[in-house]
Amino acid sequence: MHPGMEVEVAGLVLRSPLMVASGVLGSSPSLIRIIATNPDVGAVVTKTVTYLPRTGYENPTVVDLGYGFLNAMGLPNPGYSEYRFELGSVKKGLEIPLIVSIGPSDEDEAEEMVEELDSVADGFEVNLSCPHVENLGVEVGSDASKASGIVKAVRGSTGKPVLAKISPNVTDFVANARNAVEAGADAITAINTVRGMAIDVNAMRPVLSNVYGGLSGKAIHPVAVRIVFELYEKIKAPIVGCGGVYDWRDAVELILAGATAVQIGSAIAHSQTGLKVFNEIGEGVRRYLALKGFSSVKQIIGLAHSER
Amino acid sequence: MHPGMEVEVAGLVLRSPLMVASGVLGSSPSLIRIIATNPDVGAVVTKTVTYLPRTGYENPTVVDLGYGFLNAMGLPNPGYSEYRFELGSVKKGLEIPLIVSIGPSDEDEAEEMVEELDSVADGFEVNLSCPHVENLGVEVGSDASKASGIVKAVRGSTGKPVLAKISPNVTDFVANARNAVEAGADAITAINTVRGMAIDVNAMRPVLSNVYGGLSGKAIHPVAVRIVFELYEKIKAPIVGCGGVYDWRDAVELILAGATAVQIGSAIAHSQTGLKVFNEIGEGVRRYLALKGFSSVKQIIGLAHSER
Amino acid sequence: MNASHYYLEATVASNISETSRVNTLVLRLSEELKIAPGQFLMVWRPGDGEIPITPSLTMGETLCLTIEKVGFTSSRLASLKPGEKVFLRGPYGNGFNLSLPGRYLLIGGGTGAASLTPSYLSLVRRGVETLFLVGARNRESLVYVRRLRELGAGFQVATDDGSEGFKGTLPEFFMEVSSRNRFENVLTIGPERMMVKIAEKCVEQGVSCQVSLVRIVRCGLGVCGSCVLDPLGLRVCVDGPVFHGEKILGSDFGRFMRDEAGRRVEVVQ
Amino acid sequence: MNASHYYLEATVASNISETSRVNTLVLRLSEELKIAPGQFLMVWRPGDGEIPITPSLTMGETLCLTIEKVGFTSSRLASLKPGEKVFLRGPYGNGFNLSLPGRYLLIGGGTGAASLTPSYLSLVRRGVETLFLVGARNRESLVYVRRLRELGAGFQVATDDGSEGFKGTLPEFFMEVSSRNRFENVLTIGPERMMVKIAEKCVEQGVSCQVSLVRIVRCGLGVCGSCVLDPLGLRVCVDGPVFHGEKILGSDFGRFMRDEAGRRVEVVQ
Ligand SMILES: Cc1cc2nc3c(=O)[nH]c(=O)nc-3n(C[C@H](O)[C@H](O)[C@H](O)COP(=O)(O)OP(=O)(O)OC[C@H]3O[C@@H](n4cnc5c(N)ncnc54)[C@H](O)[C@@H]3O)c2cc1C
Ligand SMILES: Cc1cc2nc3c(=O)[nH]c(=O)nc-3n(C[C@H](O)[C@H](O)[C@H](O)COP(=O)(O)OP(=O)(O)OC[C@H]3O[C@@H](n4cnc5c(N)ncnc54)[C@H](O)[C@@H]3O)c2cc1C
Ligand SMILES: Cc1cc2nc3c(=O)[nH]c(=O)nc-3n(C[C@H](O)[C@H](O)[C@H](O)COP(=O)(O)O)c2cc1C
Ligand SMILES: Cc1cc2nc3c(=O)[nH]c(=O)nc-3n(C[C@H](O)[C@H](O)[C@H](O)COP(=O)(O)O)c2cc1C
Ligand code: FES
Ligand code: FES
Repeated sequence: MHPGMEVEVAGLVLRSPLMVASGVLGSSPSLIRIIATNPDVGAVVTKTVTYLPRTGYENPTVVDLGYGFLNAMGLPNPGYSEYRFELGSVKKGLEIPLIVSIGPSDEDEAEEMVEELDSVADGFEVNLSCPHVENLGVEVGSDASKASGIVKAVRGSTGKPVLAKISPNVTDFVANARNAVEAGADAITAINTVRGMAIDVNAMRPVLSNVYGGLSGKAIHPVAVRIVFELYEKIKAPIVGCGGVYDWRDAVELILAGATAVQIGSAIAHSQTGLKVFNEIGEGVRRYLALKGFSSVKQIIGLAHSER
Repeated sequence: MHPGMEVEVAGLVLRSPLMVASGVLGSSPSLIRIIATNPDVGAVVTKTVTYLPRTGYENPTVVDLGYGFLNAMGLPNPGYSEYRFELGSVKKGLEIPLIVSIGPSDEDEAEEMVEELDSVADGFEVNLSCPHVENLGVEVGSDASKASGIVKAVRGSTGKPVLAKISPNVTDFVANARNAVEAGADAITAINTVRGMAIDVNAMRPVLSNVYGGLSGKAIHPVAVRIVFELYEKIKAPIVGCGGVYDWRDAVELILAGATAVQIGSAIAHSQTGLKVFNEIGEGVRRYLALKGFSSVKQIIGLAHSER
Repeated sequence: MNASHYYLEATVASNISETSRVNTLVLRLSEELKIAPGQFLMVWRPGDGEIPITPSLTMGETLCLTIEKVGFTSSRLASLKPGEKVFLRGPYGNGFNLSLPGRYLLIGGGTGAASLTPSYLSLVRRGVETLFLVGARNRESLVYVRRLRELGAGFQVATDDGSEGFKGTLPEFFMEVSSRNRFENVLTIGPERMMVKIAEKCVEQGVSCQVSLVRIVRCGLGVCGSCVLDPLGLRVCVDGPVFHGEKILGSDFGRFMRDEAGRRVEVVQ
Repeated sequence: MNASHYYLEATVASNISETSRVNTLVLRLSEELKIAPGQFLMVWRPGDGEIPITPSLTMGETLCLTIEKVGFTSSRLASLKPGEKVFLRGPYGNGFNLSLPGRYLLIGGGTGAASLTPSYLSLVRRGVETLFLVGARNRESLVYVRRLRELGAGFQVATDDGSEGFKGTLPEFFMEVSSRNRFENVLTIGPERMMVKIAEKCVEQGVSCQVSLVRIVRCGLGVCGSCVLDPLGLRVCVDGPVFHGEKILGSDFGRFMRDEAGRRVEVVQ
């Protein structure tokens, strides 16, 4: 639709570099169908599904900080097999790639889930980085051999592109990303949320029922830019940038840092216009490219690195 | 002045739990003298001094994000011996404790610096956590044996309280804090800045001349609350909270999380009223204590932990 | 980017038992709260959870919440004693549009009678012709009628078993009433199966109908997606909870909802 | 919390050599910039550094920067060619107060003549009686006089060696001029030793005097403290760069500043 916006990530051709980030809006199948009609959305990443259904944590699960959200949803999801069934109902006629986010806790789960989900997925994002669920997410991600095993199992069970989503809450995120790439990930999604928490001064208690949660939104944008920038210099795989993209500048910043595509989460809820934020950002990126004399967004990937 | 505001950190009696964070306003001696006349300031932490003078990095060194700052100053300072001379000129008549922040790169430097500075300092804060200076800061802080050696050297060279300032940019900050306490630190200051960066979309280049910098301000407040909260449960030493305190709620949040005192940095520049932000926060804390029926700020330290 | 970070503290002034399953908390707020009729609040008790509630009365620093004990959190809240605290965030969502021209018929089933009261009072205060129907299974299950009487509200009652007022369901009573009088607007809160019947009848009759929907509300902020109404992709917490009946008829409204795990389950009430 | 995150892009339209050490960049801005006379900008060239500059002309999307080559960054900037880009953030600090009553005497030494021009033009445009003195060591070192002539400005020149205009320093010329005419306001930008002399004379004569100070500006935002004027603890970047002479006389003004490492060093010019 907008030829200059096309990018390719790990073999997936995207009509726009902008994706919906995992878990935001929960990506119910009907929402996926609606979102997919937006020409400025290049792909949808589903919410993370686990092997068994999870009801998630008790409320409160989200805190609005204005400049970001704190969340500890606890990965509520109907479990991979019911979700596969639901995704099946939207897959047909979907014009954009559907990337299924999975949160297996071991290799066996990973294998079984991916084999089952393969028929409805155009790609997988392995969530190695949820900061608030035990035995999943960060725990998995920072245990290098476990993370490696899971990514290998996913890789072995599908021919489709595999993204590994990494955490910013570790000393050496480069090692984690490298580890995932060596295990077979085609691309790295960076970043998941940053660990944080909020205390209500009247209640004198942590707000989130899980006490700790993950910080997303504007607040973490500089952290995301930095991690994408460093990964671009240190790993070979393409990078999908994520974290605090609220306007076209934020998106361009991540792309200049080295991201091939960009995911958007919190901004959907924080912007006054909801999903139209994709169009605002898309238009902004196009205006920017035109102004700077580029014909394709591909030309600016990683450009902040070159000595010009 | 305000009896309910008095706290004690590692043997230092503070008339207010609010301190000036290291490096903000550079803490020139004349500023220290001016700041010390503010009844809502309980202590001043100086900018970090190193063994040798440092001119710091080239401009740009700071980015204003609105919800925080990114900085990579590069620890500019005149070196410990010239600074000692300057501090000597303000020390007399200072009504509040002067905590000298030091950034030694090894044990020998630590020993020499502390012995020299001991006559002008009421306490030391060892900067184990500057995220953007090689051989100092985070590099030192995440090398456990080096950090331990430096803290031990400081401990061995002074009878005054020693605070160790830790970084949020590590997987296991609890281990780092514990390590510092075992090496002799009387208290932990948490946190220093979070690693981040900014790219200018017009210049298409990283803004900071050092490329990477440290994120401070509102954006990192939830990260600080979380780290203070966890440290309070896992280490025995008192904690000085720091990160994104802009109003009394932010300060109370850190105290409820477990901080005995609170440092304020970015807010001084981001508030319209400059140093008056200390008075606004102080008054807010007092109003809060009165409303909730407490007679001393000491009564609310760590209160968010108790099951009530 | 309007931060809703802070909870408002509220103290229970009294707890009124409406029925064996429903209580009304009269709360004293620490500051005034501006909330439009039909908007909701998230009501939190640390340790006990947090749930969405549409207030049944708002007057300066007094706020009433009428709560049915359906599970853990609602039961804990409904059992609070005077002096205990709750913490409120909000208001959230879109309330009822009360400025459409014409007469209004309000239909409240169960706690819906309570939740509709602020709308009723607002309409009456503005001199809009308004009739209020409240219903329940039986006399003992009627909610908020004492308070409505205290407020001097003109309302009519229906009970399934005829133990008070009209004998029959609210949709039946609605048909009865609307065969005699014409109302340009219907507002309804109650069991979803009841609301869908009313909404269908309204569409048939060309009457504007606004319903207030219940889904699992977690964030209340439009970010988590747990409250989505399929296949429309509407979020009850920000696009609702009040919807125009004709906009959502034919969707999962009255038929399916999602449980806490996001599984699609049948609407049972 | 007003984010200054974004730099404005500017393209060099032309580069005018003023003297062997001073150039004026005429910039075309990508958008209009609102800046009051005496406020400054941070001027960045990636790789070359960033320095504070008080513009010498602002007209819609045209901006002039008159830059003396004193070190690496200033020399790079002063040597830019048409078509090259610079990036601007700001405006920062407090400009001159031009609404004080009475006549104005402006005294610009070196590049100060350029930096005072927007103030001069603003005063003249408002019909305020204004005299502009510009000075330098000799005729060859005079900055911006061609541009001032183009602008039709009424100004008088002093050179230390008398190669043009009054023979003597600007403080001497100031005494000369003020012995004949009375001015209620003096504005000055130039070498600090010159400014301190003028400020002292103004205080003696009871004349209001505003000076624009130079210190090491890093953040420009009031957070890093590198620009502090001791012992007053004033930050040049946010509390200045313009100060009333009487407020800072007796401080380090004219005597000491801090170098990049924060060492206290003597003011040499
Ligand atoms: C906008 C809105 C306004 C409401 N107003 C009122 C009111 O005025 N009075 C009243 O009694 N009830 C009201 N409800 C319903 C009330 O929120 C639920 O009954 C309550 O959340 C149940 O929680 P629980 O923990 O007690 O029950 P649980 O044991 O957790 O669950 C019981 C059932 O309640 C529903 N439920 C659970 N959690 C939620 C949740 N977070 N959001 C919505 N439904 C949930 C589910 O169907 C669940 O199966 C409202 C709901 C919404 C969405
Ligand atoms: C508010 C303000 C307005 C100014 N306006 C002008 C102007 O219109 N025209 C002009 O030619 N100059 C102006 N200057 C001075 C100019 O900023 C310095 O000459 C320039 O920064 C020197 O940088 P450099 O890298 O070229 O020199 P360096 O080699 O880095 O240093 C040379 C000397 O310049 C000074 N200096 C260095 N860096 C800075 C800095 N960041 N801020 C201030 N001084 C510094 C120091 O005294 C240093 O010893 C202004 C300064 C300030 C504070
Ligand atoms: C409410 C909420 C739920 C989320 N759920 C998931 C999830 O299920 N899986 C996942 O990988 N990331 C999840 N995330 C993280 C986002 O995908 C994203 O990494 C993060 O929010 C940063 O992007 P943003 O700043 O654009 O929101 C969630 C974030 C939010 C706010
Ligand atoms: C401009 C600037 C300079 C800083 N310099 C130092 C320093 O020299 N030593 C240090 O330990 N921390 C330094 N910090 C970090 C602060 O002390 C503090 O840990 C951090 O800014 C978080 O607090 P805040 O959000 O209140 O600013 C600096 C921060 C800023 C913004
Ligand atoms: S409750 Fe989270 S989107 Fe509605
Ligand atoms: S330059 Fe940083 S405070 Fe002035």
